[in-house]
Amino acid sequence: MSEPVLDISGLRCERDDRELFAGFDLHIGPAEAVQLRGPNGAGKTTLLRCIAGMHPEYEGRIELLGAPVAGERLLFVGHRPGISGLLSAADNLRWHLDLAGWRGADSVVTAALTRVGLTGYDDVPCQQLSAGQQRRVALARLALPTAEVPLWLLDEPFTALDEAGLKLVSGLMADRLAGGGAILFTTHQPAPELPGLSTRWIGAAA
Amino acid sequence: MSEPVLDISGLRCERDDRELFAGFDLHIGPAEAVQLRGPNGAGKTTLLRCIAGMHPEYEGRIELLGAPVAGERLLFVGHRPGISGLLSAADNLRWHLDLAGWRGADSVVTAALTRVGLTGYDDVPCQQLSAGQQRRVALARLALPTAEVPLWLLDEPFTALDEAGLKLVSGLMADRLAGGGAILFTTHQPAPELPGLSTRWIGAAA
Amino acid sequence: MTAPLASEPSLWVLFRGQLRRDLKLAFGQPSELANPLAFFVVVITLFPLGVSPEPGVLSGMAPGVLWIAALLATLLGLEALFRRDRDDGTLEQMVLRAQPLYLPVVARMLAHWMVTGLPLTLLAPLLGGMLNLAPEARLPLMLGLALGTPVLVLLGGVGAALTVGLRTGGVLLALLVLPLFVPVLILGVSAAELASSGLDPAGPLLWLAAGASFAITAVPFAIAAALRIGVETG
Amino acid sequence: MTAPLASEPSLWVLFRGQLRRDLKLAFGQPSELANPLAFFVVVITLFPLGVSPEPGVLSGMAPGVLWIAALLATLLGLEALFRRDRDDGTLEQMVLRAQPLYLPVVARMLAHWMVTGLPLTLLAPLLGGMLNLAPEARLPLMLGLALGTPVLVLLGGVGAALTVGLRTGGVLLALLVLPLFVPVLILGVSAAELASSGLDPAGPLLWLAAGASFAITAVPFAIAAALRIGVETG
Amino acid sequence: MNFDSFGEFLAMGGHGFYVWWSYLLTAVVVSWILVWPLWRRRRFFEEQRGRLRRADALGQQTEVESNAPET
Amino acid sequence: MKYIFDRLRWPDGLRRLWHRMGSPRWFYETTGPWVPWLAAAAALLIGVGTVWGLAYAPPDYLQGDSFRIIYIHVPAAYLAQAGYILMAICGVVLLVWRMKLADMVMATVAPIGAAFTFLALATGSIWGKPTWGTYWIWDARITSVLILLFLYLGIMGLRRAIERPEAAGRACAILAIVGVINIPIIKYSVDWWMTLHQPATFSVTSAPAMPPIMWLPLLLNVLGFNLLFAVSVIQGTRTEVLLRERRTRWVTDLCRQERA
Ligand code: HEM
Ligand SMILES: Nc1ncnc2c1ncn2[C@@H]1O[C@H](COP(=O)(O)OP(=O)(O)OP(=O)(O)O)[C@@H](O)[C@H]1O
Ligand SMILES: Nc1ncnc2c1ncn2[C@@H]1O[C@H](COP(=O)(O)OP(=O)(O)OP(=O)(O)O)[C@@H](O)[C@H]1O
Ligand SMILES: [Mg+2]
Ligand SMILES: [Mg+2]
Repeated sequence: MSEPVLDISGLRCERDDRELFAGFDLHIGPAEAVQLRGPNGAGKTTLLRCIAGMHPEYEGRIELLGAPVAGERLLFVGHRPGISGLLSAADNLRWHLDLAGWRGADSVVTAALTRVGLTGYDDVPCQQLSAGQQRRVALARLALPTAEVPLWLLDEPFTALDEAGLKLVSGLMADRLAGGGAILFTTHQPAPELPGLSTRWIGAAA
Repeated sequence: MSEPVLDISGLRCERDDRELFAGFDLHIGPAEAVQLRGPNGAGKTTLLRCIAGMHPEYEGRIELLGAPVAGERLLFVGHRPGISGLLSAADNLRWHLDLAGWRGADSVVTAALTRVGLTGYDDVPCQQLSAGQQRRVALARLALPTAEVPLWLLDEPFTALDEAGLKLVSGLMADRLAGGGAILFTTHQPAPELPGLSTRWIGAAA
Repeated sequence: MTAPLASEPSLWVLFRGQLRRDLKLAFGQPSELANPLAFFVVVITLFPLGVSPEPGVLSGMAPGVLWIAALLATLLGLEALFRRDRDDGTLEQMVLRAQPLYLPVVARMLAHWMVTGLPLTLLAPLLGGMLNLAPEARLPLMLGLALGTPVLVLLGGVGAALTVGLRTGGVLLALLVLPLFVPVLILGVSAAELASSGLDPAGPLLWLAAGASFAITAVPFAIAAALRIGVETG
Repeated sequence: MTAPLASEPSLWVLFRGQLRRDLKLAFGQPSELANPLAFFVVVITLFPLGVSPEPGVLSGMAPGVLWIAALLATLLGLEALFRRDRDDGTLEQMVLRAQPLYLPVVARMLAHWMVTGLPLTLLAPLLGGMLNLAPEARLPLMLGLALGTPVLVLLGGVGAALTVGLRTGGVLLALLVLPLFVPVLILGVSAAELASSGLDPAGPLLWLAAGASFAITAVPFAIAAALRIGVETG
Repeated sequence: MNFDSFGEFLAMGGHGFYVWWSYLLTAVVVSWILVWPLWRRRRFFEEQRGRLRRADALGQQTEVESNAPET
Repeated sequence: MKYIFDRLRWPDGLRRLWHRMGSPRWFYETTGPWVPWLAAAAALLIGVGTVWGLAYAPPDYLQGDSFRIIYIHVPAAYLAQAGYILMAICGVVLLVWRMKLADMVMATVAPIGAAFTFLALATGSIWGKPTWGTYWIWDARITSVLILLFLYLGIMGLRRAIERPEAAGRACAILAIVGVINIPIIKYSVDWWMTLHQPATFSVTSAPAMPPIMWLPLLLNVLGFNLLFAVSVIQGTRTEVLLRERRTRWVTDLCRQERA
């Protein structure tokens, strides 16, 4: 087995005096995708946030490519879209590029919006898009050049997407896997077909 | 055919100079459920909001039991949960009862939370619940006595729910149908088994 | 005493439910009741610091300062007054289900007043004392605040409801609302000033009372109408 | 000139991107540039109405009034400063990805200053004129505002970041932040008053300059640390 | 002794009101400061006792962080 | 700062002590026996000082007997400031070394310091009535103590408002540090500003040089109140330790012992 991208061992986390998981191990190698499954409230989101460094109250070891996790080396799409409803899709994506300090042309924004099937919607304030369209804007980040990081953490990415949207997004995920990235994602829906996909259950007793 | 609960004819609606639907007819009788389907941005949410009276810019006729639609005679659960994250589940539901001017004991709140599998979570601020648990709180409204209205409008109710949650909610829907109510709902996931369920497509070309 | 659902919905339950909810949101714990009180003392402190600590100067400014503190407190919470409810969809539910919408609107405004106008009115003697307000002006000032702050809150509510769905929150809202506040400010200040020069403050106070009763009955309708529009947009 | 991704991320792009975004959010249309200006004129009008319209009294109060208006304007937008970003998840992304977080924080504060401190500074001569401010005090007042308002915005930012995830927003925030504003208020006012009594205002202005340079370098770190905490809670 | 009689001591040369008010206030605040942590501590033990009793009654091991770090 | 601290060559014993001090359990067990002794000493000092001050010290030649308020006013005013500084130091320790104990001390000091600040204000303004003829005046020192009270209230409010104790601790630490930088600035700016307007009439600083019979009880009371403060903080922190560590074995065992 090649060196894992994400390496978690002995992770333990509790919330409100309830233990969510303990002794949790997970190793994801390059070009591997893991679907995290478990009932509502099992701790899937909490686990992703621990990995992303946004939930520091855990015990155990989390390493990304052998080093402590740094926000710039992963891409996190959470329950909250990370998209401002007052700005247009293009402005939102442009800002995501800027955040990574990315010097480059605006054309990649248009390209990303096209990849998620939003051609022509780039200058509408996101507030005025439908739920699925908003979700697509959030996921268009996966098609930006700044998404070429070792690890993607996607928390229920398929919410509100129709079948076409689901295909587009799983296509983006497959591309990333082909590029050697690792993906950890959650969904309650049937997972799409992806190469190197495995399933991991968490806290089966909610 | 019995007198329809919801009676829509010749409905036409546009947004941003784009026609979403036109000449749209829909009749839902008592104990009937209709799943509204269509790609992202087709106008499903817009249609539900037209019916609920929250999108007045349409042409055509919408009647509820032969009269113009009044908010108290329907139950609308939208993309936005209608639940305040700062209050506990019990407080939120209590408020929903109060809104309908319902005089009665608090025990129905506990009962409703139990029906959606949230026993013991009633005094946690909803902010501190997982995404699926929050969705369950929003849907616990379906189990309140004030939900006994002729029509339910549910916009993607199954979002974020696990399989158990999906069963609980479809159970609530089946109960309402058995009680003679009508349900119009949207979902991109496979619909649950319901008696008297039919599917209706909208704006197939997004 | 579980009433059957078919019974007439209770208006009192509707009003009380909304008020209870809003107060819970404003004061999670009883200890938070102290926050608005402390806030007013801090605001008052700015004036001796900014303008002049001399008792003579302060006592002349006192009514104006207290009233400006009232405007400020009303303005501060205004943007959040309906915005959060809109964002989480509870405003939608309120507009849909409350019958009449008038009642929860009144309850919401009452709750906002209990965080802003009420504590200020109660603190007015203390704050007046700190600012060397003439003793005979205390009662008229308190009465003026008691009558005028509800009007401020209601007028502010109209502004908040009108801008609930808009991007430009804070500044635009303040700009809409401040000019409406001016008459209240003038009447309230003049009541206190008349009293401190030994004259009868009844005139402006009566005007304030008239304004307050009109505002309480009429303005919630305007707020309700504005909220309906705000919900439609989204 | 599409740079390869492997190239060093550009700090300038990070800063400029955040600033551009925040200005877009503050001013959707250029016409909205007028709002903050109008706001200050309205606020300043309240004081002659509330306190005293006599030129003599006003001219003494003028620096204090302008400074209190500055505090008020800073406070008003504070609650929304990070709240909306937290609610829609963009704050999360900023904390995760911005490297260093310091830069977008500075950009955000700069944008807020451009809506509050900057217009006030530019308007100060006009507003001072309306309040009969002594002509020789105008320049020191403007300089004081130019140096002091950034400090207000930064200190306010700490409060806003600390309370970003909390229920009790407005009042607690004001309570946290107002005491910290006191030195700025005092120094700013005294510069103008020294000048209007014919003395040299350099002392307080130098202190303000020192404070501003310290605040600009150090306070964004505190804001960034507070934002990290705010994001964690979610 | 600076005062001739107890009455004079109470009067404090006409300033009795102020002096005694200050000392009374201090006594109240100081005792609150001292009593509050003790009261909280007692309530804590009572709560924990209740919890432990409940846990024992259920015949369960109380949840204990086995590997809680000591620092 | 932590970097420098860690690189310095501390004697081994000191280093070990520092690490042990980070342990709440160590604190709880070590300080337990101190409390009665400290409390007794505080009671003795305050008792002697107060009785002396109230009954035996001669009246002030200007203010008469009202000056006897000084024996509580000055210790309270002093502790009000010391408490805030202690809180800020704890804040630094918490942020730099992540020492949980520092957070517990910080949480305990806030209400106690606020109480002393309130006392200083209350006794001062009561004292003001006979000396200045008014309860309240916008004098420099008074104003800065009032602002100090708000800094305390802000920190307490913030801690209450944040649910997670971890996050609350760090947030309060940030605020305390920002505040403590401001305290001298506030103090000096207010001092300088208010005295610009208010020449010496109301100056609190020009206390007449007191004879020893007047300042000795003051000294006793200052020392006594310091010990009282210490007792209160230690007790409070011990309770805080129990509350926060309630799920660890040693606290559970302690509860079982209490029960027996
Ligand atoms: C609300 C009103 C007052 C407040 C907030 C206040 C505050 C203070 C403060 C902060 C100190 C300094 C303690 C230290 O050095 O650490 C102090 C000391 C003192 N105060 Fe007050 N004070 C007030 C009223 C008064 C009044 C009315 C008097 C009597 C005329 C007075 C007499 C003194 C004296 C004699 C000292 C000790 C001398 C010194 O350290 O400078 N204070 N007070
Ligand atoms: N902000 C919070 N504060 C405190 N507790 C929380 C918070 N968020 C979640 N929890 C608790 O942590 C547990 C796990 O939540 P989490 O969001 O990780 O679940 P999840 O597996 O993602 O569930 P879902 O499928 O519903 O998204 C839940 O029991 C919830 O009550
Ligand atoms: N607030 C709004 N203002 C203006 N246009 C809007 C607004 N909301 C939606 N639209 C537009 O109306 C169209 C229909 O949106 P709607 O939300 O009804 O779609 P939907 O069928 O519910 O899609 P989804 O499956 O993504 O939820 C979309 O093209 C969208 O751009
Ligand atoms: Mg989740
Ligand atoms: Mg939709």
